[in-house]
Amino acid sequence: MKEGKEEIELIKEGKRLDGRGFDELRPIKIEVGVLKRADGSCYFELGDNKVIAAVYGPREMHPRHAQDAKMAVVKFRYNMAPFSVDDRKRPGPDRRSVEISKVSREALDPVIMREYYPKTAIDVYVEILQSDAGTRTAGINAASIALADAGIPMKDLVSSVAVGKIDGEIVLDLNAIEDNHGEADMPVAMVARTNTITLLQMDGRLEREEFERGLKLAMGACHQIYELQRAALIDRYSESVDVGEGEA
Amino acid sequence: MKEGKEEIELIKEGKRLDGRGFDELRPIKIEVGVLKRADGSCYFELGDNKVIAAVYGPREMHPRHAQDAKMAVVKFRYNMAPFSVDDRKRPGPDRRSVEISKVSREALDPVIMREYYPKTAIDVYVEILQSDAGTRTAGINAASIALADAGIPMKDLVSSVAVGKIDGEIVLDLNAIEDNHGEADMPVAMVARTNTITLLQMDGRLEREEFERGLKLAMGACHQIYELQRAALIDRYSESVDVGEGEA
Amino acid sequence: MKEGKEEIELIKEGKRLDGRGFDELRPIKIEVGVLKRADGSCYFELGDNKVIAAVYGPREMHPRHAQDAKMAVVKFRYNMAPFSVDDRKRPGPDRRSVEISKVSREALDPVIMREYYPKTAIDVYVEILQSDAGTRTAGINAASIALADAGIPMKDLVSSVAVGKIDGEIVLDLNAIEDNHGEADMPVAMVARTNTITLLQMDGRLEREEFERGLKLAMGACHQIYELQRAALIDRYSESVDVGEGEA
Amino acid sequence: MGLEIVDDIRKDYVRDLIESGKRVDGRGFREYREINVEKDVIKRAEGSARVRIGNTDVLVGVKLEPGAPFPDAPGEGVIITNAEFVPLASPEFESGPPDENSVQLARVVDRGIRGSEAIDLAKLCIEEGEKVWMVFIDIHILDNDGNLVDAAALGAIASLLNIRIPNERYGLTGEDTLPMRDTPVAVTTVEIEGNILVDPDFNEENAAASRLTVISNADGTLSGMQKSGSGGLKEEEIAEMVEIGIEKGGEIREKFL
Amino acid sequence: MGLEIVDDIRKDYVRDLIESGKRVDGRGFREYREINVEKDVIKRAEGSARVRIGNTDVLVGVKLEPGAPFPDAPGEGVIITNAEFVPLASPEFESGPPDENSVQLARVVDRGIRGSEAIDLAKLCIEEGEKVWMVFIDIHILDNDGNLVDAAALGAIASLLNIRIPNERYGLTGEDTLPMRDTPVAVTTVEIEGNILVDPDFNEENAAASRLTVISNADGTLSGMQKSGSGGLKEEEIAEMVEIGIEKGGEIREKFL
Amino acid sequence: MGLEIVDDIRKDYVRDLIESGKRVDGRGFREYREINVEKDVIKRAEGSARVRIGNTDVLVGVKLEPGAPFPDAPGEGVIITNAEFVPLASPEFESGPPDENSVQLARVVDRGIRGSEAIDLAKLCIEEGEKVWMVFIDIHILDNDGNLVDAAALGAIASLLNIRIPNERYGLTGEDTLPMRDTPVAVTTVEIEGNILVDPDFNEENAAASRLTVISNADGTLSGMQKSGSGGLKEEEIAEMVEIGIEKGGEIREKFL
Repeated sequence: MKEGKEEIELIKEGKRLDGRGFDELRPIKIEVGVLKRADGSCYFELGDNKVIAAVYGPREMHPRHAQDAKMAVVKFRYNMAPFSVDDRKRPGPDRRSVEISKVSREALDPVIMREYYPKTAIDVYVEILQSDAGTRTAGINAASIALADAGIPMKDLVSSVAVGKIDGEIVLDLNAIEDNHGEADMPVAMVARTNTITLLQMDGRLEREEFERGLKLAMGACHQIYELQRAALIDRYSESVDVGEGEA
Repeated sequence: MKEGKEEIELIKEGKRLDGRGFDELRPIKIEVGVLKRADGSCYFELGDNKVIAAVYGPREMHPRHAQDAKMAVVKFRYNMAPFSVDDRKRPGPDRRSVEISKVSREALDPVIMREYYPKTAIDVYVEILQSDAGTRTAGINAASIALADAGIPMKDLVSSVAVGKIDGEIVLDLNAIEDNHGEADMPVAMVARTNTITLLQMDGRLEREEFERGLKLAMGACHQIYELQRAALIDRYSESVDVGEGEA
Repeated sequence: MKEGKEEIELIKEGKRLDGRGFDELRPIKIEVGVLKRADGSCYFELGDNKVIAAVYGPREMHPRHAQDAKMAVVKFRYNMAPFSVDDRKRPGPDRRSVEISKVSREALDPVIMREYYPKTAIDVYVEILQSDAGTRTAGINAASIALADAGIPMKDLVSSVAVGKIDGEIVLDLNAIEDNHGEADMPVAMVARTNTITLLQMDGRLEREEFERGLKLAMGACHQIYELQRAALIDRYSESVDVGEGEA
Repeated sequence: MGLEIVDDIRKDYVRDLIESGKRVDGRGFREYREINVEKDVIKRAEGSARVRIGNTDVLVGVKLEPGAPFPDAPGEGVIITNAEFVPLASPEFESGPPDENSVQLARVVDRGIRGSEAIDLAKLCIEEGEKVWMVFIDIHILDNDGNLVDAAALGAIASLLNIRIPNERYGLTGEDTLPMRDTPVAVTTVEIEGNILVDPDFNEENAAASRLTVISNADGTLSGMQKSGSGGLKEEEIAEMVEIGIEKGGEIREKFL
Repeated sequence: MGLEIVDDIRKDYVRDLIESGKRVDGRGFREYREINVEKDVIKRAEGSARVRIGNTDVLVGVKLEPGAPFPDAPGEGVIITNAEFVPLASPEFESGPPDENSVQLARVVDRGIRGSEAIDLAKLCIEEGEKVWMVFIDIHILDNDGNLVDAAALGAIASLLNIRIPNERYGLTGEDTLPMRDTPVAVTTVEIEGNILVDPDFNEENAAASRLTVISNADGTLSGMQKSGSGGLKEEEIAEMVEIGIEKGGEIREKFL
Repeated sequence: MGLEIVDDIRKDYVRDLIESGKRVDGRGFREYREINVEKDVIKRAEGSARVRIGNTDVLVGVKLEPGAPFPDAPGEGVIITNAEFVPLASPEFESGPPDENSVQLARVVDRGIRGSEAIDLAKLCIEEGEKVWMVFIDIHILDNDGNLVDAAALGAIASLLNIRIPNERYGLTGEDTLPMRDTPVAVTTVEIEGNILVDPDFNEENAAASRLTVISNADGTLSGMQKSGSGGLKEEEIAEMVEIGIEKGGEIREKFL
């Protein structure tokens, strides 16, 4: 979406540069319970994105004056490893990660039974180990599974994916080159069972009709991801789940 | 007061560059109660200075170990908006604003009946929206009115103005060009009714006799400002008070 | 130990550049109780190193959740004055001082009867006023005396010195030029009475045999320093103790 | 704790009224509070605007300074948007570095301007690869009675529409004005008890579980969107919010820009 | 308080077992947990390795970027080692700037590499006095079950052994690989009740008063050492720890590097 | 709480004594404690001085390094004054970034030197617009028994009077000394129960409501003034304080500079 960058043809003969169709997800790989110290954890690959989520809690909330007497406080920390991107990222939070942490937390809040654990904290940590656009959606998918793995009572899982516009077309799940040279990007998170949208951001420029079409595309893909998330949880303690036609 | 800067003639035919006499204030405009959320507030213009002050409290003091068991703690935060000066100011406190906040608080402390509200905090916030030299004096004048507007019991108002030396003359209320090319600057705050000085700083170089003359000039002008402050408070809930021959 | 630096001959005719033999300490000067506000203090010179240590406590531990119910918490802050080194050091902690503070605290912990003062803090502050390599060892020596001066119950004093390798030889107590152009540096701290090592770091490259020889050399010198520390404490309230053939 | 109870009572009151079809201040669900835009209020800024929406009061100042371009866009100016939630504006705001709410506000306003390509960044190039104009958009909140984002976004675009490029001040030559290519307007709605309300005030924001900001352009396209709050939204609620966003955005653009 | 008691009971249990010659997980005193090294796991990094020692899991990524040399070494590249103890990895870790433990970890790993002169820094010079390669070694802890330093040091040297110099990315020419001159390996032992144990797990680290990390090279020389913990060590204990360090270091080097 | 009561008792004791015309340590109201100035105490600094006033102990070091001038004064050196209230010096001091008291101290000392134009900044220009000497005046408090500002200001001017410009160290040529044009001296008085006392010790500072620092020059002119504390002062009290400032400043200058 950046102006002034060289133009790149992102769609050739009806296919995207990585060979995907317009409504096709990148390969997804899920492993549940990958960390020992965390109460719940999940490793999630989405194409070249590699993210890991851990959940701690419910546990004592510090500082005490930040406790909520009626429900657990969910804290969410999205963090990129310095080596996860082409130009080394300086360690520590920046404005982008502060915003992503906020909207990701708000994407998960609606399904967590926070009222079961007043005065406590539920800490959700997402580490981006390798990035290729779509890290926040991968992080929300991973975090949702890690919450379940930690035994936190939830109404349902949250599933997330982005749609975007490249070379004038609305397509699913942008990778980095598409994100850098495309016209719009729109991450969405959804509670699949009720079709409730819990994250919605849009960046770039879209016609109203394109927006509506994109939202429907994302909602459909969230249903696909939801099935993979469920399958991975069912397989917990056995082995990892490989999905998609890629080499992931 | 800066060495090595080009010399500028600041006085021509007995008048200052903006047409003022040596003992003349810039135009002053005062509006009381301009903010809804604050407990008390005041907008204050002094020539091209535009400042706004808000008061919150007495309210609970955090952190608790900073409470004073015998009286309210007054906190004062002087802050410049990034766009208030020619070269954009980076947001956040710098050493200058830390010092101004300290001396401004100490200028107001003597009149606030702090012993009425032990263990509480009274927060005074001054925002400089547009700066033209004299912002700390304008801020103290505004804060003093905002404290009264918030209903904080006070012995009296505090009034403040600077004097300085330009082209060898002691003059009242320097503006930015006078401050940058002058020889000395001396902000003063005073409780008018008792002629008690509560702020006194001096920067630059002055003969002892000049200092004494300057102090008297400032004290006289504080009386003028005091009358305007009182008038603005009396008119509270009606309309704003315009003063001075400028276009302010 | 830095690669790529010009080679300098550090040993000439069996003597080091400052005339010392291989197993010779720099001149040491100790003054006890040099500060009024601190509960205990010590000024320590080791060649051109000038350091001062102060101890406060046992006193209330803040924040409360960091208290240890069974023993005092020792805090150690190693800090270099901006003017203590050739290139001005920016004020505030850096990674080097954070590490030195940690290992110095752990060098002293074993001798402090921490269980006598549960829930309290014992603060040890070391300021490096002038630096010439070996500041951490000088700081530990000073801190150990300051703790005794503060009346903190201790099993024994801790004594500290570095050994290193220059021009292929294992030598005692490197100065700055030796440290910059040498091959290895190894600071050691020890409880002299029991020959217990409480600090051991090594930097550079050493044969195993050289390491063992160096450790023995350091341990011997710690005994020498221990005697000076004891003498200085015995002379407390009288005058300072000058040692060594230097001009210190 | 006492304060929490008051807060709950206030939320319940807002919600009960809305269920009966009313808002506390008597407005219709699709009605803004009174909007007031004062332009060029700060002499020291190259552009500025003070926007009041009801009691919400936001001052935006834009400064231009020469600086180095980003390596991957050597011929383009740089936009830096920053929001300060100074504690003067609200008892909820605290001194200190920007928290997540002020970061979000600044980033949403920033994305609206970038997404619409309102500024032709190439026109802000002074010397390719070396020196470009840095456009600092500073959002200074004075009074927070809710819906800061619409006020801030309006203040930002109103400020940008009248930029004076300070060539002289930096010994440069060039055009003194900056032609703008679009006028993005943000419109925020909330969902409370199944109802969609535009321009929430402070109490309505607190009572709402979800909020959606929709940024739209002169031609009706969208150039930014942000859901916030710990609730969810249905597809048809989003559709209504987008519709309101485009409609109200058009009205505001016509009246104030 | 409750947690402290649990902690004490756990320490006592570990100590009692060790006094009777056993470790909680059944290992011998001079036995490592299972070590697993995966190389080149991060595409975006110029070198990377994920090292697992038992449940301890550490990811090291190395990035190279051009930068200015230090004034006192104008012809040499710069190594910058950093460790993040992200709160994901352990309930003991907290968000925020590096604490003393992560600073120590990074500095010990860094000194091991420098001390051994494993990297020929002169080969990282691009233009003397102007531009050299900055080698960022970032240690990212994923799961902390003790002995982070051995895992981190092994991850660092394993990453460095397969560096691809990103000349093309920065429009430079030159060799694409970095010949390494040595392979420092860190081996950590603890002293518990008079016994020396290698590769302490999390509970053993807590139960131990003193810990010693010994970094040794291919030729058996030492290139780094760090005692930590609030206890003391006898000369003969140190001698044993150094012996174990060199022996185990050799085994690890042979198997994984 | 217990400590607060002790503090109150100590203040009352100081005040009662003063009302009866005495100071705790027996000094006269216009009498300084013993002053001791040691010059050139730090080898690594280009100038330094340790000043003791009674038990108050302040070390000032001045370092010179080449740096870029400010754009609005391209031909002048830059003075940067910094004060560290290290926690070693006083139980009241805490680790961390400078608080308002250390900031005020540094700024008052700095203004005294600037106001008197003691340093000819033009002589610190190395290459106009490119490179000038940065003069770092670092004030390091060792023991705080009150009246830090007089000690710090005296330490600063004493250090500056014997600066060795480190041309050689930076491969530059030029004069090695810095001729000074004036010798500003700070004299601090407090008002306690209507009495004016010079050189307050720690307990007197606490007992006083108002404090005034007066900085005066060799010719009797004033080059800085700062009132602090939560009390007020009458015009005639200020006049007395200024008189004392000039008189005592002259005595100190003659004896120590």
